[in-house]
This record gives sequence, structure tokens and C-alpha cells, in this order.
Amino acid sequence: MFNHLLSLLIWLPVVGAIPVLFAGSARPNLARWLSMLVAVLTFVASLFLLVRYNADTGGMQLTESYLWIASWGVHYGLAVDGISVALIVMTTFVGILVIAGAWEVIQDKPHLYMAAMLILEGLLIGVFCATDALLFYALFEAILIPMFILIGMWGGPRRVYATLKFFIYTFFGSVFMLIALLYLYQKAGTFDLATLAALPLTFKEQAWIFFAFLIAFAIKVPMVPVHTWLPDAHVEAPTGGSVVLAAVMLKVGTYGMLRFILPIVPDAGAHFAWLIVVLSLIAIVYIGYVALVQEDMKKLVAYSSVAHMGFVTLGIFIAFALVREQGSTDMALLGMQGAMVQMISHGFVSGAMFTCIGVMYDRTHTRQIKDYGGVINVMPWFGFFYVLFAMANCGLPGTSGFVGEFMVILASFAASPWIALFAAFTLIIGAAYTLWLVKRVLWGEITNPHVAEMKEINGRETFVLVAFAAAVLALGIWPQPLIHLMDSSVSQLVQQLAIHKI
Amino acid sequence: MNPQTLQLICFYAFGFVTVAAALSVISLKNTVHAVLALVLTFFSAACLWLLLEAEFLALALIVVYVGAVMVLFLFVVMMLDIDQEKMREGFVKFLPVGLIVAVVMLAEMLGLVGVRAMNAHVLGQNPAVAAGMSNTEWLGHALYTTFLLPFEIAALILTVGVVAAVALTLRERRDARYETPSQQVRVDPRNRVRIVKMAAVRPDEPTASQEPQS
Amino acid sequence: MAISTHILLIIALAPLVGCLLAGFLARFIGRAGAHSVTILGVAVSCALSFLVLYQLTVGGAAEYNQNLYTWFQIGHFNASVGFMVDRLTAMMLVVVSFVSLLVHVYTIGYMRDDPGYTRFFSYISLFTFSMFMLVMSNNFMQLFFGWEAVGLVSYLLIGFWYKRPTAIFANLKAFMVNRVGDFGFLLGIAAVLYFLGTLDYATAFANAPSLVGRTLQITAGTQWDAATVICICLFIGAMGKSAQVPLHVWLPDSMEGPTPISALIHAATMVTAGIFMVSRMSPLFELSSTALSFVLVIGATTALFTGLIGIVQNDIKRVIAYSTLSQLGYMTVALGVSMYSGAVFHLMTHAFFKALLFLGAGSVIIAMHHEQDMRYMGGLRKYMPITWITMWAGSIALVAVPFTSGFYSKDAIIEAVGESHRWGAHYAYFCVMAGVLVTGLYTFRQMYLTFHGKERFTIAEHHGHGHDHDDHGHHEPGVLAHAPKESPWVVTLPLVLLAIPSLLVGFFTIGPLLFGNWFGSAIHVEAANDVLAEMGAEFHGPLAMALHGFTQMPFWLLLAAFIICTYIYLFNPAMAGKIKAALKPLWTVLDRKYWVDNVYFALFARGGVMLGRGFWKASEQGVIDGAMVNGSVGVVHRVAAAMRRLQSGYLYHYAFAMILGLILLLGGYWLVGPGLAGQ
Amino acid sequence: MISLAHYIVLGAVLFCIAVAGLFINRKNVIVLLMSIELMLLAVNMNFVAFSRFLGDVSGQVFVFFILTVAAAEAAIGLAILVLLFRNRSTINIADIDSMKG
Repeated sequence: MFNHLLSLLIWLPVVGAIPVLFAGSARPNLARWLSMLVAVLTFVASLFLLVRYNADTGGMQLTESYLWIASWGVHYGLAVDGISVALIVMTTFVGILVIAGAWEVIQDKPHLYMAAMLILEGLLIGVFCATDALLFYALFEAILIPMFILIGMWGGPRRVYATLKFFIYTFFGSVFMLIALLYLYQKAGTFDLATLAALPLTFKEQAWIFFAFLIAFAIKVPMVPVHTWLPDAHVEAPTGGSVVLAAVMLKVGTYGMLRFILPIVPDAGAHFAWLIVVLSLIAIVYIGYVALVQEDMKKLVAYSSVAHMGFVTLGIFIAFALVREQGSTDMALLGMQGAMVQMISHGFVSGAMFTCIGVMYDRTHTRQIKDYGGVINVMPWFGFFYVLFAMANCGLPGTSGFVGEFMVILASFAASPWIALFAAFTLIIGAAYTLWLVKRVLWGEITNPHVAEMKEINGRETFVLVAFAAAVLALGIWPQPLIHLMDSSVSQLVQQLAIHKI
Repeated sequence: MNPQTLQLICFYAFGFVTVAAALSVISLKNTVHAVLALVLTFFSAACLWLLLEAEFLALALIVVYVGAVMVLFLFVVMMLDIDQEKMREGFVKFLPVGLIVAVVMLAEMLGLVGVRAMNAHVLGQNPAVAAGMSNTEWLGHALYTTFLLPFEIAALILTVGVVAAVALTLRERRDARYETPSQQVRVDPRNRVRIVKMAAVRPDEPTASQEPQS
Repeated sequence: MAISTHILLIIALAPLVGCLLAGFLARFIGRAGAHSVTILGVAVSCALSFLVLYQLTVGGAAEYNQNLYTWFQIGHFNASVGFMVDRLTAMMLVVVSFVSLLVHVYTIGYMRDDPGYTRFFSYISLFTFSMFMLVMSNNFMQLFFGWEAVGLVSYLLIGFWYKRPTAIFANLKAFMVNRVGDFGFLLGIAAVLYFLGTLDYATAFANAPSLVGRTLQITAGTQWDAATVICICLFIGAMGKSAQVPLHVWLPDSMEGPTPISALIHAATMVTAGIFMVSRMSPLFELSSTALSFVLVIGATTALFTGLIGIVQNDIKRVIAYSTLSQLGYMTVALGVSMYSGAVFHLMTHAFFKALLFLGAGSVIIAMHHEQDMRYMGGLRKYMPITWITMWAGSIALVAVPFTSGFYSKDAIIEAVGESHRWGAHYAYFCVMAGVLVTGLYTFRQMYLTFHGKERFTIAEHHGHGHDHDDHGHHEPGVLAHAPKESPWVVTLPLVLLAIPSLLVGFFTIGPLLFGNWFGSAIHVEAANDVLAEMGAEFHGPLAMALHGFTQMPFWLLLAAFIICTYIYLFNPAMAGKIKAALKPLWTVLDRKYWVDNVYFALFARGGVMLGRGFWKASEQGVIDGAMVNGSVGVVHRVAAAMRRLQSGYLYHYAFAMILGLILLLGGYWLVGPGLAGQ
Repeated sequence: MISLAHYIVLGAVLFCIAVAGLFINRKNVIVLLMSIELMLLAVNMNFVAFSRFLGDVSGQVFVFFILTVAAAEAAIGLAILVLLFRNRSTINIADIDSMKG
């Protein structure tokens, strides 16, 4: 079983979705419990991953490889390093919470919803452990389908616009990735990522491939200025869709950067690192201001996601500058690790934020900030969690939100004080938009009669929020286990940055 | 007259008939006549193929096309009540265009193919005879060995074509009554007769709420 | 005798346990249970803090510096959670735990009728924990943790009465302004890591001399001294937390919180975190006289100009708040002249007397049924003698009457500024000297308005029981339901316990603290900057210093303030109005707080929202979504609309197009065919 | 002597006649269908000729397949035609433009 642990992790939720589908809308509770069972089993299996993965040695482990399409030399190749393990465990963890979060909220065809979630989970796990570029691409695209269904079927009133925008946007980007992959295949004769990483490329080739990859992944992350699909998708998506979208799907973009841009086109990456750094800083500062004036809670959190993902891209590409220009491996490690921790942390924090908004939406059916006010009067425990996650969102030490940002800011100072200055601006603007939201939603007198009728969170919601809170606090108080898990993998990535391929 | 000259004369004769018949196909006013001209075209083309010693295909062309397809055409043409005059609208108007296009295309084709080079290829020995068998056998060998799968698929396509043609043209008339044996078999007596037990009551005058509905 | 890790852990965690029990299990343990567990937790911490202080000073224990667990280890960078306890830390521990304990006790009385009773105890215990983490930290990361955590608790406590619009405005403002400071602080930490390669105090301070001569290029062509950059960035953090100009605006508004936390957080402990931090960083600050001059000027400005505002305030708590700002300015001035021990000394005395003043004010507010406006008080001394006396004790310490502890700490600062040769010292000397007069004016005015003179409130006819004591601010101003009376013992006991150190602690500690090198290696001062050494030559014991104080300028200024106030408020109350009318423009400037709040609000809050709205409308909706995303969709639409005209639906058009294409293809191939074939 | 050129030219001529037929009979679907049959015949002519001259059986096999497909096509095409006439009472192409964009 352990030899095929990764395959198990991918296929368990995907295959598990079939009985859930067969449970049908006539037996919604059976569908719910079945999907919960599958999600829990997947999570347990992913815990074995933590046990089996040897964090000290690093590198790609638990490798599986079978010839898939013989004529093109495409393999069904799976392996994980520390970063993948962390992301996979986060995915399975969030998977349980999403299923629990949708329990009685989704009344319309719950079996389809749950099945789509499980399939999505399996595909995401697949993306995080694919070692063959074409397999990665196939899964990368396949993710869109369940998400498309989730938003399209259970979404809000403008879901058609949002789904189309989301789908076409991301699809548009990945076409460029496909072209780059085909070029690489034509050069190397394989889609194996390790071989592609060793492939020598001229700078001109690298630059073209870099931008092709960049378009694909930047849209997924999303980076400014190709981020506008995200707020629309979030606003229209059902709560669970938003949670998975923010918590896991966005990471696919940055993960792709790690797996493709860094090893395959390091020189172009280093040459254009300034561009990513500038875009990341714009994401942090400019998006912060945009988030400040949002009137829809989900939109606000969606924009804050863009700003937080800016830290991930900043951390990854600041490492280029540090390694290549300053020769400071330690600082580069710090930045890169910061980006990784931020990825995981953002998964929990944004997932929790969207869950909180979902909890309120289920009660009042509005996401407009102005319709709330004084929620804490009727839902004190909910208020506790909301403040906790808000604080994590604005990077309070002791929560996971702080760790990644702290490390990235520290590292970016070594590259340039100005970068650190703009990055650290998030302390101010992040607190401004988050706490202003808290002020308008949570504090104050109750002004809206609907708010007065809101019920305190029930046991199921408490379970979800407690789980998120535990993750957020655990990471914030003691991030070292996570960092240790990823450390050797990140070191290898940073060492690769220094290698010139020209 | 040596056989080769005879062959050439035959070729020109049949070729002339073919071209003339083809021209009639596109220019005759009456569609029935056009169909008949097409029959002639196919027939003379089959003769040309005989000259090439492709006996099987020549006969197949006559049997399949002249015998089946063209008859189908004739059926359809005669079945449909077509306004012949209306169909000829624009004939004169587009004649120049059609001619120009056809001539330009012909010139291009001939120029591209390089007629002179082709002249070098003269009729050699019949490959079927060289292989020591008849043309039909020669073709049959290829069809049932190398091209077996395409052959089977071709058969399938024909079947699909037949079914499709029937399915498309089959029309169930609304005013006619049909028997549906499968439904007849599945009849359940319980669905037919229901015995209702009712207390014997005196018919009351209808209540107010029922009145407007009745 | 070494300090035990367990003891330190208990000191830190006991309040946290109290906080969690009171917060999460309030339903099971009830109100009494909540205050019992939290007080027990803090009491344990307090006792152990005294033990640690005893071990360090008398027991001769070595400084404690150990990591508990690794927070992260990346490459050669290590961030750990650990404790560093030297005498500076020990003193802070004692001050924090002592004041916190008294505030806990006081809260039983003050918050008696509040529905958020258990929540409040949970919060203040959490605060105590955070503050311990801050002062006991042995590295910058943990310092920042404590730094932000106390900010969080401050946010929660200022907004404790979350239904009040002013409270939730004030807490957001406080957090935001603090975040501006933290912004600088974080950059400072980043600079420390960049230049010194570590976040650990001990290593960083040991490496500090290597900063000399290193520079940082901020803009093309300008090289900044590394130490200056680090210190100014760190000090910006201190400016936020310790409310120095121009980041002082949050502190007066923070008085929206309940009074106990005004005493604990916004007077005695949290706001002094900045002072503590700079003292802790003395090995770094000593490397940059530029940064110290910056500190000096900021501190001096704060000391004088915020004190001036205090003179025109009518809210009893706001007067004390501005006084706190001014006193924090004094401490900062002390830092600026490299007199770190003086700053910490003043921090300690100030913690006692300012907590006393706030708690006393709270006692008055209880008696006045949550009326805070001094214009409706007066003559209260006969109703509440204990409060009156203890408040006077705090006040004379605040205005630095010789022999009180405030005198020793403040006078030493003034003298040190006089001795200092740092750039800006003259300005600072003027400010601190003028500040003495200002302090006297607002303090005596406050005392007179509150406790002396005529009663300016009326007692309404008694209309039965059941009148909600906690019915904040809904009654008519100046009309009380029943006569003010002295507060219960849980309130007055802390007052008395604070009054004692307010008066006496300075006398006994000035010798060792300032001139006896009590802090040892915790505070590092370059010999060239050591003003205390110069003063130490003239120091002949606290008695002589106090006696000498009577002949000095500050005392005469104080006396002047006393006479002015006594005349105006005791003998000629109409005079106040006349002065106000005469100095109307000046009064307006002070009453509007130099319009700093208005400017900030317009510039940063409104400006930020306007900027955001501009970005949102113009850039997000206009350019990116409008022009780029939907624009490209529009282009596709238009092209498609044009293209569909070609789809006539007529078969012969398509056939014609096909044939035409075939002709073109053939023709093209015919023309270039030989060329292609040649390849 | 008959050469390959003879047949190729004949095929080309037939094809061009068919093309001309498409142009000048733009109203009558039946004639259009017949023109297409003519085109196929032209192609078949080439196939047979090449097969014979090159001595390769594949050409004739292909003609066989083309005949098959053409027969199917004619059957279905005519069926559609009948259907069309039944529903619209015309086979005039000018009246059939429901695919107009």
C-alpha cells in the first residue's frame, strides 16, 4: 500500500466520489456521510505521507512511474518533496472541513456537490505530486471542471459570468504553458520534469518559455494585473468552492512556478525577477487599497487573498535576486521558506475567513458589509473566531499569517530596503481593511433586524472553525515542524537557482 | 491496326462520350434527363476502366451506381414535384463565372500535374496478370488481408447509411392508428379497472366552491 | 543560585492559563471563579517575579538566557522562543505583575455590574501574559510577538464596550497607529537581521560594534549609516507603542476603554514598552548619535506639547492621558541623552504614580456614576477621603515635589539633559523645563476641579432602587442619582498600595539604579555619552538631592504653577473663564489638539479610502476589467459580429468559397511550387 | 498508345465540369448532388489510372471504398432531400438559409 501511497491519495477521493454520486439526491444524508468518510480516509492516508516522507534527506520521494502514452514517452509519474507533502496535507485537511461546512447548507443536489468536491480534492493532490509535465498539465486543466461545476451550479446570481470569466481566464493562460511544454518536449523528447530541469536552453529560449509559464501561473496565483477573475469567482462561488479556491487552488499557481519556472528557466527567471517583485509589491500595496473600499465581504477577502499571494511570489523571486546578486543563500532560503509557509498559512486563513463569511451568509443571505453591524451581540463565539482569523489575516504574531510575511519581509530587506518597505506596508493596509471590516460587521449596535435574528454557530460550524483555528494557531506558535518538513526541499530549490543553464 | 491504336481510339471515343455526357448533366434543363446523362457518364467511365483492365471496379461502378444509386436519384427526382423553370434561374447569369472558374482550374491542374511527364508512363503489363491472377482476385486479396479493417468499417458505414436513410424518411402519421405489441404485452389489469367502494348517498346540490370549476 | 526555567515559565504562563479558564470556561466557573483564577494566576506571577528580582539582586544569580524551543531554523538563521532575564527584565516583571495584580483586584470593584465581567478578566490576564512575553524575550522575533500581542489586547480592551461607536472607532485608530509604528519596527528587525545576521539579542549585541562604518544605500548616491537606520526604524516602533509625536494620537482616544486598563495598559505598562525596548537595545542605539538626537527631539516635543493639551481638557481621564504622553516624552528624552537607566527609573516610578492616578480617577468615576467631566465635579474630598489623599500622593509624585519618587526620576532626567552635549539637547532642556510648569498646571487644575472648590453637581431626588448603576452617560450631566460615596475596599486597597511606592520607591532606589550600575550589562552606555557618570560625581545620596532640589529651577516653576492654580481654582474661579477668553486663539489650538487628528483623519483615513476608491473605479473596474478583460471580450464580440455576416447560410456561397480557396491554393502552389520543391 | 496523362487529363476535365456544374446550377440540389458524384468519379478515374500504371492495388481498393462511401452519402443525401421537400415543399437552395449567422 505504501508503494502506491500517492496514487491512493489521488484516486481515493476520485473513486470515492462514485458511490457518493450513486447515493443520489434521494438519499442526501448517505451522500454526506459517504463523502465525509472518503474525505477522512484521504486525510488519514495523507498523514501516512508525513510518516513516510523523510524530511531530512529531502528530494523526490515515494516515486511512482508508469508509462502512460508510450508513443510520446509520457509517464504517469508521481513523487513528492517536502513542499508537496505540506500542500497535500493541507488539501486533505481543508477537504474535510469543506465537506463538513457544506453539510446542510447545500440542499440542492448535495450528492453532486460532495462528489465534485472529492474529485476536485483528488485532482489537486495529483497536481501537487505529478512529476511529468504533461500529467501536471492534464490535472492542472482538469481542476477547472469540478470548480466550474461548483460555481456554475451552486453559485450566486451572476455565476454564469463568473464561471466563464474564471474558466476562460485560466484556460487562456494554460494554453501558453502547453506551447512551452511542447517546445520543451521537442527539445528534450520527454515530459519528465527532472530531465527538463537539466535541459540546457539559450537565454532567448528561456525568456520565451518563462513568459509562457508566467502567464499560465500568474493568472492562477493570481498576480496583478490578471487577478480580476478571482473576486468575481469568489463572490459567486458557494462557500465551499470559495474555501477550496482560496485555500488550495491558488497555490497551484505558485507551486507551478516552483516546479517549472525555477528549475527549467532559472536564468530568465533571474533576469525578470524584478518584474515579478514589482508586480508582487503592487499586489501588496495597490490591492490593499482596493480591498479597503470593497462593500462585499467576500470580495474584500478575495482581494486580500491577492495581496497575500503577492507575498508568496515576492518570496520566491526575491530569492533569485538574493542568490544571483548578493550570493546570500541564507537570505534566499529565508525568503523562499517564507513564501512556502505563507502558502500553507494562507490556505488556512483565507479558508477560515471564507467559512466565516459563509456562516453569516447562511443566516442572512447577504454579503454586503452595510447589512451587518453588531453581529458580536448575537454570536459572541462566532465573533471570537472571526476576530482570530481577522488577526491572522492581518499578520498578527502568534497566528500563521505572521510567519510567512515576517520571513519574506526580513529576506527582502537584504535585496533592497525599498522592497521591504513596500512589503511591510501590508502591516498597515492589511490591518486597515481587515479591522475596518471587523468594525463594521462585528462591533457596534445591531442596526439590522435580520442581524438580531442570527443564531449562534452550531456544533458543526464550531467544529470547522475550531479546526481552522487550531491550524492557524499551531502554525503561528510553532512553525518549525512545517519548516523542517520543507527545509531540505527548499534548500534544493535555492541551490538550483544558482545554476546557470546558458 | 495494332491493339494499341485500337485502345487509343476506344479511349478517345469513350472519353468523348464521358465528357459530353458530363456536360449534359450540368446543362440539361430537365432533371430527369440530367440523371440519365449521368448514367451515361458512369457507363462510359466504366468502359474506360475496362480499358485499364480494372474489370471488377468497372462492373461495380455499373452495378452500384448505374443500378442502384442512379435509380435512387431517378426515384427522388420523379417523386418530388419540382418546378423545373425556377430551378434554372441564374443559369445564364452564372454560366460565364462557372466557365471561367472551370477553365482556370483546369489550366492550373494540368499545369501543376505536368502532362508531359505523365506521357512517359505508358500502359505496361497488368499487375494482376503479373501476379498470376485475375483483377478481381488481386483486389480481393488486398481487401481481405491488408485492408480488412477498413473493409469491415466500410460495411458498417453502408449499414449505418441504410438505417439513417430509413430513419430520416420514415414518417409516423399522426392520423393513423398503430398497434404497439410491446405495450400490449405489458398491460396490467390493475391499471385498467378500478373498483371503488362508495357509500350510497343522495346526490347533493353542488357546493359553491365546485361550481365555477365545473 | 541560578534562575530556574520552570519559574520563568510559570511566570509567563500562569496569566495565560487564567485567561483561558476565564475566557472559555466562564459559563462553568462563574464570575467569582473567573476573577479568582485570573487573580491567582497573576498573583503567582507577581510573587515569582519578586523572587526572580531577589535572586538577581540579592541572591547573586547569573543572568538567565536560554531558548525554550526553535521557532524556525533556516540556514544559519535561528528564531527561537526563549527567555532572557537580567535585572532590567526583572524590574519590568515586578512592575508589570505588581500593577497588573492591583488592577485585577481593582477590577472586581470597578466592573462589578458589567455584563462583560469575565471577558474583561480574561483580556487583562492575556495582556499580562503578552507583556511578560515582551519583556522576557531574548530575541527580536519574540519581542515583536509580545509587541503585537499587547497591541491586540489593547485593541480588544479599548473596544471593550463594543456597542459604543466612539470605542470601536478608538480601538481601530489605536491599532492602526500602532501598526504604523510596527511597520518601522519590523523594518528595523529586518535591518538587524541583514546587518547582524541574527535575531538573538545576545549575539546581536555582541556583534553590534561591527556595524560601525557599514552603510546602507537608501537612494542612489546616499549612504546611510547602518546603526542609524536600524535605530531609527526600531524607534519608530517605540514611537507607535509609546505614543510619541507624531504617533501619539491614539493614546487619548484609548481612554474609551474601561479605566482599569487605562491604568494598566495605557499608563503603566504597555505604553512604556517602547522605552523598555530602546533601553534593551542600548548597545545598538549607542552606536548612532544621529538616532539618539532623533529620539531626543521627538521625546522633548512630546513632553512639552502634549502636556499643553492636557491643560485644556475637561475629561478627568483625558487629562491623565495627556499627562502620560508628556511623561513618556520625558522618558524618551532620557533615552535620547543615553540615560537609559534614568528612563527605566522614570518608567518604574511613573508606572506606580500614573496607575495610581488612573485608578483614583476610576474611583471618582464610579462615585460620579460614570460621569467623567470635571466641570460637573468639585468638592469630592469630603465624600471620598481615601481617594482624595491617594490621588494627592500620586499628584505630588507626578509634579515632582522633592522626596517623592517622581522627583528623583524626573529631576535626574532634567539634570541629565542639561549636562548632555548631544545635538538637540538645548531644545530638549527647554522643553523638559517648560514641561515642569505645564505638568504642574494641569495636575493642580485637575485636583482642584475634582476634589476642591464648590460641588458643581446636584443630587437628584431619590427615585427608588433598581436604577442601573451601569447606565453609562444617559443621565443629564451633573445630576447624580444619589450622593457620591467612597469606593469599596477592592478599589481603595490598590490605591493605597500604589501610593506607597509612588512616594517612597524613588528615595530608596535612585542610588543603585542611576548611579550604582545596578543594571549591569543589561544597559550599555558608551563612556563618551555617559551623562550619569558626570552627575554621579555630584550625587551625595537621595536626601541631599532632594534638599538641593528645593533650590533648583524646576521647583520654582512648580511653585509658580501651584500658586497660579490655587489662586484661580480655589479663590477666584471666574478667572479661568477670563483667561480662556483672553487667550482664545491659543486655547482653540490646544483644544483642537493642533488639528493633528483632523489632518490625519482627512489625509490617511479619508485619503486612503479615496485612493482605494480611485484605484477600484479607475484601475480595477476601468482599466483592468473594463478595458483589458471585458475589452478583449468586446473585441472578440465585434470581430465575430463582423464575421457572421460571411455566414450567409446559402450553400452555394460556401461552395464558391471552397472552390475559390482550391483555385488559390493550386495557383499559389503552382507559382511557388518549384521553390518549395527545391527545399 | 495510352499514357497516364490521358486519364489524368480526363479526370481533371471531369472535375472541372463538375465544378462548373456547381456554379451554374446553384438552385437545384439534385444537380448539385450529381455534380458531386461527377467529382467523385473524376477522383476515382485518377485512382484507377494510377493503380494500373503504378501496379499498386491500393488505388483500386480506395476506389472501392470511395464507391461505398459515395453510395452511403447519396442515400443519406437523398433522404435529407426528401425530408427537406416534405417539410418546406421546395428544394431550392435559395430558400434554405437557416444556418445564416
